[in-house]
Amino acid sequence: MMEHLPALMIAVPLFGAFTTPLLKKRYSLASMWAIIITAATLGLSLLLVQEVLSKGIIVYVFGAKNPSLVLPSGYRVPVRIIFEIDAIGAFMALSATLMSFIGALYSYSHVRMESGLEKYYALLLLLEVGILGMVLTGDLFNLFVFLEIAGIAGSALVGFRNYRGEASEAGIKYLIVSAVASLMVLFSIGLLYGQYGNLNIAYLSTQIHFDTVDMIALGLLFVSFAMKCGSVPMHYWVPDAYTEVPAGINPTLLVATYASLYALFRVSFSLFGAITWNMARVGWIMSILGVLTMFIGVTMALVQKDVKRLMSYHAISQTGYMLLGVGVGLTVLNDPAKLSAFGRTAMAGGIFHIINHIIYKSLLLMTAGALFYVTGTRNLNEMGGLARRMPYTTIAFIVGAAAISGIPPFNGFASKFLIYETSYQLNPLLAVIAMVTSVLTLASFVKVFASAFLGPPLEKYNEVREVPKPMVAAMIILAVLCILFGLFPNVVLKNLIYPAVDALLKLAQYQSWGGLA
Amino acid sequence: MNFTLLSPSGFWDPVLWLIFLILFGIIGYIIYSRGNPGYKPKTEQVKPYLSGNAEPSKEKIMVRAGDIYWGFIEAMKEYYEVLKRMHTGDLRDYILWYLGIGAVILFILVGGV
Amino acid sequence: MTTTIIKTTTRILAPLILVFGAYIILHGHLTPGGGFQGGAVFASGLALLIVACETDVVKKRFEKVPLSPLESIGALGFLGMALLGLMGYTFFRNVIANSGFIFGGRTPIGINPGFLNTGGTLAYMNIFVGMKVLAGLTSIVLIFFLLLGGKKDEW
Amino acid sequence: MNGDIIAINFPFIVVALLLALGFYTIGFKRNLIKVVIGVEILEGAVNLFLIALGYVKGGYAPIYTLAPKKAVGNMVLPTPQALTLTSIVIGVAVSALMLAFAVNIYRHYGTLDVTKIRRLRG
Repeated sequence: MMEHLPALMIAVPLFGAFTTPLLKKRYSLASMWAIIITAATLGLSLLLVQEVLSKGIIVYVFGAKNPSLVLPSGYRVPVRIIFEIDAIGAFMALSATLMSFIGALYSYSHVRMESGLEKYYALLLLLEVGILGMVLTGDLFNLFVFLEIAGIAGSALVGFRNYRGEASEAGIKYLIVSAVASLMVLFSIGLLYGQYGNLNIAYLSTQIHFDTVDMIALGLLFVSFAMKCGSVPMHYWVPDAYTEVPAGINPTLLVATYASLYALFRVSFSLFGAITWNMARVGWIMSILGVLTMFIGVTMALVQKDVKRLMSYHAISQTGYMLLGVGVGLTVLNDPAKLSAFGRTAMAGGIFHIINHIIYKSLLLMTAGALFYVTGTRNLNEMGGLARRMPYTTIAFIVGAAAISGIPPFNGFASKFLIYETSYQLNPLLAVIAMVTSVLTLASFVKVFASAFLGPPLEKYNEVREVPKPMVAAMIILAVLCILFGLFPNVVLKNLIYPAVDALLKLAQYQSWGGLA
Repeated sequence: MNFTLLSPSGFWDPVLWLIFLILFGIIGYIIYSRGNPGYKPKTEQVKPYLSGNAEPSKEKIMVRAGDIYWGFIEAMKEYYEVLKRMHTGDLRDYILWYLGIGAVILFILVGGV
Repeated sequence: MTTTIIKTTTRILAPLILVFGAYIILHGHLTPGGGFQGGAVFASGLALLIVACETDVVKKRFEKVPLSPLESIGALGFLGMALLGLMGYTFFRNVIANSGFIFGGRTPIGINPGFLNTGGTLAYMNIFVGMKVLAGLTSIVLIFFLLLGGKKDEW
Repeated sequence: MNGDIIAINFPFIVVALLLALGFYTIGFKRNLIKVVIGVEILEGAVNLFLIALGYVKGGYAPIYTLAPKKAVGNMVLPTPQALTLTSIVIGVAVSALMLAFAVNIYRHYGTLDVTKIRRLRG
């Protein structure tokens, strides 16, 4: 059964997504079912990570006689749907399944009072399928299909509270942005298909060479995925979508954003790896976008009054760190001395920041959701003195805020530490901006903490109690993960992050599957 | 198991950090325990003293979120004016920014600046 | 919108469209088309029927039709056919082809008009996808119709 | 000769025009429904592009039944067509969802003017 793991990763959540609508009118049953399915997928992804780390790249061919038969007789090029999973794909899959599980657990109480919950959970699972497909596939067209699935499911969830006009507004904004971006992705896939007559990423990467059409394809893919991962100045959809989506979906939607980031890395390192090897420009574009993203994101966050909107701008700003870290690695890709001196560490910082950020930002958005759950508002001006009423939420918030500001021993510290040091070696200005961003991040979370949790207890919140247990449980799990990842970053780096970085860096390894090379 | 994270010019060791945490916790407790133990909750002592005036309601005297960092925002006013003009919330601008940035990136990649 | 012209046209056209949709679904493995296209054609026939009727009639008729479960069943069936491949082969492997089961006939070699009894899992998948698509598109049309059709036409 | 080049590239010229038209519609029209139509035009452009890529002069459609003898070894790989079909299917879902959002926005805002649908900003 182990060789069918990649297929099961898709099949199990799909099965869950299609069975949940049958549980109409039995909301708690549907929630339980979603929790069970996401937990099962989490288990599968743990197995997958273990398999990939111990045995190397897994290739799974759909519809073939056996899973690793890539080339049917008579063909010279791979034509089937092929999943190709290396360490970074497995790493992203692990984050996706973990966050879907947390989201389902949190949603159990958070959206209890809403109607149409069976569709909510079906869409949550579909979103998970979209992310998993994106990160596991080895085929460009599949990437597009799963990108669209994630986009549609995500925007339907953004507009889930259809009694609010703002939710529909955010939904259509997200949907049109993602539809345009994915259509441009499809267009550049068409360009590549016209050039080389194939869609397999590994095969294309052996063929690709420097000419204008390829560069146009690279540019379109780059800018589309940059928009989908919310890099400034194409970030406008992020705060809208993150603010209006129910807090239980936030973790999964975050991972969906970073699946696009993964696709961006995959395009620059694997698909166009042979070219970017000699082209530091791509790396510089990525680093500059990263710096812009982190600075503009955090300064916009500082003036927000809506607590979830503030945190969404922080999500943008933190995406900048990942772009910066990996961009630094990409810039020095053709310089082995610099690469081993700081490039690889920079990439490790960037990729480590993905999972760290997913964990603590989900935690923070969930505490914001908890505030919304008890007070019915997201406006910070109307909150105050909630710390005594909601002790667990307060603790979770403190952990998350400390982690996002990079205070040891929480997990944000470890990855930011790596990014500062390495970007300093490329260009000191980058590191300075990154540190200023971190200071401003702390400042804006002090603002949230002071206005929502501290201060005199207000009379209108006298009846407020701690949020229900499933929500607390979800938040506590993430808080514990924050502390664990922060205390022992070395363990995570060695077992999860550096294999992922090496998977991106070792292009030849990615290309050599199934006896083609 | 080695928990020390080595970076190009520094390191992070949770064990060392925990030792220091405990050490400073003890020092902090010693300082705290030498403080004045005259604090008695639930007496007149803890009520705010406003020269005999009545205490205004909590909602009125609360520091609101919009007031925090007023000075910073005032100082950066011109910068925020630009940002505010960028964030129109208009759906069409989202796509136009995408097109603009796409054009710039394509120019850099193809034109070879 | 429920004029005599539309009602009469619908009476003649709707059965033809529905049959044509079913034909495209069933012959998906032989001729151009397949589950999605056939389902869309079938749903357009149903959409014609919906448009030609009064809102109350449509509401009453579609109250008992399990569109959403049908959609789920279609998707689950598709997934199940794909999972059949896990019996010794891989996901999506066509295990029914050439096995003698229904739709599992052997395809004759050479130029031939095509036989319905071939295709293996493809034919089943077409049927399930067709079921899902017709249920999904019909419910989309129905929801838009009930949402907007309650009001009088503005032109 | 010059005419031939135009004839061969005609579908791609149309694709470029449609792309420009689609982006113009999304970027400069005020009505939300027109923006949705712009997305659909873009989709049509991309689908046309894929179909035009799949055309091979003198090739045969890869349908075995009733294929003539000379089609043997001369059939085209149907990948672009498969891509287009998939993209159409996705497009249906996207357009249905966009229109549903548009309906809901109209109910809550009372307008479809994009410049007025911006409660979320800043």
